[in-house]
Amino acid sequence: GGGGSGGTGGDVPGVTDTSIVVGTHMPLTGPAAAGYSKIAPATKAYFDYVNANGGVHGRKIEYKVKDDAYNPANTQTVVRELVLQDKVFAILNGLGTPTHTGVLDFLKTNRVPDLFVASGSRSWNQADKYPGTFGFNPDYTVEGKILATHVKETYAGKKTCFLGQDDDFGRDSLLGVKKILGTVAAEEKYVTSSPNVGPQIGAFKAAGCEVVILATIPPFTALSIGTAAKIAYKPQFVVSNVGADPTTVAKTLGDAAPLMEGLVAANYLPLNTDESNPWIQLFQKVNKEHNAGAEFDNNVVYGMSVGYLFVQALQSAGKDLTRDKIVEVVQKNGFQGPGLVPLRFSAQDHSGYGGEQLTKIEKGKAVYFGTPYTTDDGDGPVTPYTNQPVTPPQSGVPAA
Amino acid sequence: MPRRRGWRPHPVIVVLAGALIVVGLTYVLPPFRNYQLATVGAYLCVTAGLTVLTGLNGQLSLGHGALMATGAYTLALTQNKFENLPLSFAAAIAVTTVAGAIIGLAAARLRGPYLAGLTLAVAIVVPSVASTFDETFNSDQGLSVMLNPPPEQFPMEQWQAWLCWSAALIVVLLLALLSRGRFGRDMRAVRDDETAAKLAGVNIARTQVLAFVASAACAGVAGALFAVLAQSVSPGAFPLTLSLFLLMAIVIGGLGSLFGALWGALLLVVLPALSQSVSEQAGSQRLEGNLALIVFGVVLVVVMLAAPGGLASIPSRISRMLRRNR
Amino acid sequence: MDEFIYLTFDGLSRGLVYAAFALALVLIWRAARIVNFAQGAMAVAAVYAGYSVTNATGSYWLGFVVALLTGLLLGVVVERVVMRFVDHSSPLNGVVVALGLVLIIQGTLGIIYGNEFQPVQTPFSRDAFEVGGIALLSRYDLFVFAAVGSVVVILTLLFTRTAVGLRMRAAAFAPDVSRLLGVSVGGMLTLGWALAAGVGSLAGMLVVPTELGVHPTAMDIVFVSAFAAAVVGGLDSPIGAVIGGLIVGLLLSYVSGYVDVSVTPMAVLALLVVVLLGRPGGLFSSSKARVA
Amino acid sequence: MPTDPQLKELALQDITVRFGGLTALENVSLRVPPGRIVGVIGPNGAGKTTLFNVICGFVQPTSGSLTLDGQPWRPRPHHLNRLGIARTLQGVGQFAGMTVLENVMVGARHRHAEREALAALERCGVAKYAPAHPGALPYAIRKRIELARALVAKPRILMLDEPAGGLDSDEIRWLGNLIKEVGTTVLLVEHHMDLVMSVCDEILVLDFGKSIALGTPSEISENPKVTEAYLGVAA
Amino acid sequence: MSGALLQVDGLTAGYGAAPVLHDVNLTVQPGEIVAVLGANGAGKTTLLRTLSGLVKSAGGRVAFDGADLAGTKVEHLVRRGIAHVPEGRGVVTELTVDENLRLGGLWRRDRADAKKALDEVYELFPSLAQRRTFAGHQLSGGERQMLALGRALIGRPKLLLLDEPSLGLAPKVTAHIMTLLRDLRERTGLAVLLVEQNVRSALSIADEGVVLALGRVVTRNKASVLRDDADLRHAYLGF
Ligand SMILES: Nc1ncnc2c1ncn2[C@@H]1O[C@H](COP(=O)(O)OP(=O)(O)OP(=O)(O)O)[C@@H](O)[C@H]1O
Ligand SMILES: Nc1ncnc2c1ncn2[C@@H]1O[C@H](COP(=O)(O)OP(=O)(O)OP(=O)(O)O)[C@@H](O)[C@H]1O
Ligand SMILES: [Mg+2]
Ligand SMILES: [Mg+2]
Repeated sequence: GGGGSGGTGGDVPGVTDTSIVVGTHMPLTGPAAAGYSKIAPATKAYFDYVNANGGVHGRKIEYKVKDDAYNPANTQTVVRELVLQDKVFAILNGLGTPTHTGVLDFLKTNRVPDLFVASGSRSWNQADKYPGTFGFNPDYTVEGKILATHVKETYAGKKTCFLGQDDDFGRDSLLGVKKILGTVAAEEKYVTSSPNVGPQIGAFKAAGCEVVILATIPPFTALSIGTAAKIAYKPQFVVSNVGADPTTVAKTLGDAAPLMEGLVAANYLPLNTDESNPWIQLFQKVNKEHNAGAEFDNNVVYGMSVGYLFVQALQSAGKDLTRDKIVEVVQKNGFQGPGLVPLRFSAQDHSGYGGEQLTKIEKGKAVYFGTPYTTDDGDGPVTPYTNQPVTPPQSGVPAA
Repeated sequence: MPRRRGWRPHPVIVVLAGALIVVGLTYVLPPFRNYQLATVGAYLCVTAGLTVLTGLNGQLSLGHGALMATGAYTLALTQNKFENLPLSFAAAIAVTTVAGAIIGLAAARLRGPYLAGLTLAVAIVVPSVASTFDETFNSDQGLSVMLNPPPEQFPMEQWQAWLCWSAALIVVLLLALLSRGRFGRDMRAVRDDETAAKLAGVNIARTQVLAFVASAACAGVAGALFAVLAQSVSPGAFPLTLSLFLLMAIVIGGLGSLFGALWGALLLVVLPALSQSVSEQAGSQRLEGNLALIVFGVVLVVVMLAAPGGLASIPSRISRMLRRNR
Repeated sequence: MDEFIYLTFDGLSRGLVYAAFALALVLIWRAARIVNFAQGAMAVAAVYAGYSVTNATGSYWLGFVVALLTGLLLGVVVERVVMRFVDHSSPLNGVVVALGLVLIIQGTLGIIYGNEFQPVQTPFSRDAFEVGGIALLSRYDLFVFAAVGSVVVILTLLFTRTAVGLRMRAAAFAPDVSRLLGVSVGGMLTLGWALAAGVGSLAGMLVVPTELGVHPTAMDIVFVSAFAAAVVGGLDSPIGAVIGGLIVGLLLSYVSGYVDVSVTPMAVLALLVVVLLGRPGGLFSSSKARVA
Repeated sequence: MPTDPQLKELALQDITVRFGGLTALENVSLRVPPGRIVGVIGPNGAGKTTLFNVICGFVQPTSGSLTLDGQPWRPRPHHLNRLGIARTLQGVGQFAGMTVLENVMVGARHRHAEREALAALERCGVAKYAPAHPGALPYAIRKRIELARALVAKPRILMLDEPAGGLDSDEIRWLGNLIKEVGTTVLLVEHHMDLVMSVCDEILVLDFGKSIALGTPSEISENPKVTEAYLGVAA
Repeated sequence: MSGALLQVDGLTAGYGAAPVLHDVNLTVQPGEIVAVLGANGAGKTTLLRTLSGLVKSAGGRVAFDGADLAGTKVEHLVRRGIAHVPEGRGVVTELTVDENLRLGGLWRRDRADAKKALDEVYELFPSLAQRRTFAGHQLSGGERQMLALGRALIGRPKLLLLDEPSLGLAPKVTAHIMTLLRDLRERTGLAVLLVEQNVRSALSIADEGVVLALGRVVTRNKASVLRDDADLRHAYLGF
């Protein structure tokens, strides 16, 4: 396949006068599918909504979702199938660090735009090496810095410990935490293949930790909270956005869901339970009309936000859509959408959202408190972000 | 009574014919099909080795995924250091051979489910090793492999298919020659009756270890090819299910037969794709992945019930049936 | 020292659930001479059935009973409808069919219940009793202990003391001879599968609440640990399965407590190598067969 | 009888074998001179097969020693073939997944395996089964294949454990001739008395693991202890 | 023929396409010992396996005690009174001697008599009594043979199908077994269909001899006639 550098729609893979084909890879089956399998359907639902409202520049968006079961080898195959066989215009929101890392080179060689990767790894931000790749989530270091800032201000002097997943997620997060706190009293890790955090939580209790920062995926958040309760240990948990979706965690906890009360986490998109938020109202409408009324959790909000951003990018790219064009407009940035903080996209910076706002669980629901913060993954300061969020357009479809 | 032995062309002839067919295919197939063809070739290396080990020598291995990972990581590390593909392949083979010898030495004492248990444990250590020595292996995220692009005139996918199939055909040829001769007889003798084999002068342990080593080397080649195909290696690409699927492939293909290994390799590539597309046509998001699983599973069960000797046994079954009716 | 005690009890309570699952593997090995790779998926299906009933009625115990019955029934169905027709001349054919069943069961459960973790209730509190500030066992652990203990005793008695047990073993080892002696081999196989699947679903009911919840693949990892446990103990021995389970549970706990959780798979491998090189048939293997 | 200087002399001294509480062999000594045909008889469970197992290295004697050509010797099963010792099993130990020809070829440890194997099958009168699989063949045919696999190695010492089992009278006569003609040392365990008496130069009688008699066939058949323990009055 | 215990008419059977047995006719009267003789591969084992249902018959009729055996499951034969001691490995080698023997009586309602029969077997074969707790695979070849035979007797069958019982047995034990069979016939009216390679000892106790060749019955006669008629012996039995 060749890169689409021509000017007219006919030469560009996946683009005709009436349609755009984009693809993604997601875990739909297997243990990693929990939670994540709802994202792509939500994105697709938003596209269907846009399509029903006339599409983008007269083109309907077709979203091809391939299951890779979170196995990088499968990702290789399905992404090649999408690019070589299905001739997609771009890969959108491919999910997972180990899975997506493997296809970066292939996508670059074939000059396929690789937009809004669904993971907070810093790997997506390599504008020189992978000019077509862009992130979406705030990276884990940024998040670590923000969570640690809160810990430093609110729980000053308390013993703070850290439990992280044994990969980029845990490592980058710890990096951010340490940038602010210097050190932590105890650090532990877990692997997803061993669903038991008894020894780790036991160690925290023994060390007398009062605050525990978790860089965990939702099942392990639940497991950590549950295990702590089991041994009558009640620290303040501060949890990464990745593992803090209350709906998902509460489900895993079952009867023990009240244990989540008071849990601190962070987010950068509107919360699914905030029904007064106009974005949530829009997404709920889309969910009802085009997603068969799937359970409305933060994964759905996430998926639709990705869809919204992609449509924004398509709108700005204009009628003569090419692959180079879309990369160009994403770099130009200036997108205003559901996010509470701005996207960082520029010619040098390909990372996604640049900050988060803290949440606390009250009466089973997460609520925002304080102001959003932004920062970078280096040694830059953590600064409050005070601009007011925008509201969605009347039509629910971003304007050109 | 005349000696009735099925006419078998010499392996060299079969392999040459195979090479011609593959080269022809690479020119007519579109890029993605070429990539799939390359994947079949890579899988063939490991299924051929495994079918010799399990089918001819009777040793069950659930750990070949881990041996593939060994080959893949060795290739990645060597390649990133020296950027010399032949050297990297040699290193991958050498290291997996050693790994195979070590596992084989332990395996030679074990039988049936105990061997399965040990090799299963081997299969699951890959992520553990990768994250314990994360300086070298970079944990879950794995390594990317530095590769020079192929010469301009050849599309990437075609080049990949050639590479994989050259390796596969060499592997198959060597295995065919190996299992035709005395070593092949010894392996089967060990599989069928150890006591009688010993009395006939067969060194059981040596035969078993050698079989394991040969098979491991093949897995190493396959792993190295996977690393080249993906331009990256990570533990997630070598999960336990890979090892289980390899076993499944050789049984469904026809245990102990190199043609069976080919069928198995084909299935490993075609069946997931086929079940995905069948279920995609059936609609509904939630069903998507799950329906594919069901289709996959049903095919396995049905083939196993209908052709217990595997796909490779079907032609001879049919001919036997025809002969009987005559 | 505190940590040691804590880790020991943590390991014991996990080891017990591995033991329960290993028992199911041993049972089917004794009854049919196959390692049932579909055991985990079958158990998960039974747990889902129990989960649905518990959710609908609010009664844990009703769900518990339904899960066990579903397990038994599933065992019967799998044996009668599929396994019976498998050509067992190669032992791997059964393994492959079992793997196919895993996919079918997981796919079906995914369609019915979705690929999400669902919480499962426990009948007793999982809060551990503390002695001197160290958390020991919870009520739930004691329940698991009692359940696994009784299953071991019942199974051991069944196999060594009863006529049915003798028939089952004979049928597994020498089907033709057993039939000549009036043993209904088909019936014994069905019974073996039913019992094994029943014990498997019991194990599932016990394991799942201690894990992340029920999910189509919830038992995959447990299967690996339980298989290791059964192999360490010796596949022919119910007691071996329990001891093996406890050893694996303790090992995992100590290694993740004192070393690092990511090395636990290597520790399991090392355990298997050490045990099997010493005793190639597991710790509780019976006497060596004469070769000639 | 011409004695090939290469023929090995096998000797056992005071071999005792215990399995747990059971003594399978007790202080059994035996010298097998080159070229001789030595029979080993005795009631069921007397230890005949165990004696073979000791010579083949399948069973380690609890005490006692073995010598080969006067050298102390610790047998290992897979070395036997190279040392020129071949043995058949009491039952049939065949490679079910291989053809009859291949079965025999496994025993041929030298170059022209196929030719040698066919010759051995020919000699045992079963060459026509070469392409068949042994599983479905009648028991007697399988015993003969077993014999062919032992002969193909051109052994110096041939150890036969109940080779006549399942053979009919014609075949037993044929077997007797074969044993007499092979021209190697033969150790023969057999319950078929006519065969034993007609071919053996010397017979060892075991009872409950003890050697109760050693002598020529005529000495043995007249020995009352042997009649009492083994042959039975009615025989 | 009425009153026959076992009546076989036109039995044809085999393993694949080509039958091994062709049109075999045979009767066994209550209390009669019938020897089935014939060269290797004649189909003797196949005959017994077909009678007990381990091999499917392709034609013909088998009646036992007046009732057709067609459709009777293998595992129900012992209940009807037929015990088959198969050729070669009839012992469940993973079970102990005692378990093997008990297995032979499990189907019986009369527990007390089963227990009694078990003790009788131990009395009959003292070497088994000494090895009660031995696993089957530890036994010598002859001990296994005794075990298989003893186990069949525990069911107190009316008809015993014996496949080469003397294989691997010491002459004394063979003689012992032959005497035993005659004894049982006298005492209990046991009928025996005896497949033997050891023609002489078989004919010494049999009432009637049936010679199979290539799957067909080639001659059928009183045992004494076969024993004494040298021509017949030469023609069919090779001695
Ligand atoms: N590996 C073993 N473990 C335990 N007992 C054994 C073993 N091998 C042999 N025995 C016992 O040793 C005794 C002698 O056995 P062996 O097989 O040598 O007898 P044999 O003389 O060959 O008898 P047969 O003529 O019946 O074959 C038997 O009682 C047998 O049970
Ligand atoms: N399982 C089988 N499959 C195919 N053919 C078989 C099978 N078993 C036996 N046969 C064939 O059936 C024929 C008769 O065999 P059978 O075992 O009944 O003979 P037999 O008279 O008992 O011989 P023997 O005296 O050697 O025991 C033989 O030609 C044999 O090859
Ligand atoms: Mg013997
Ligand atoms: Mg026979």
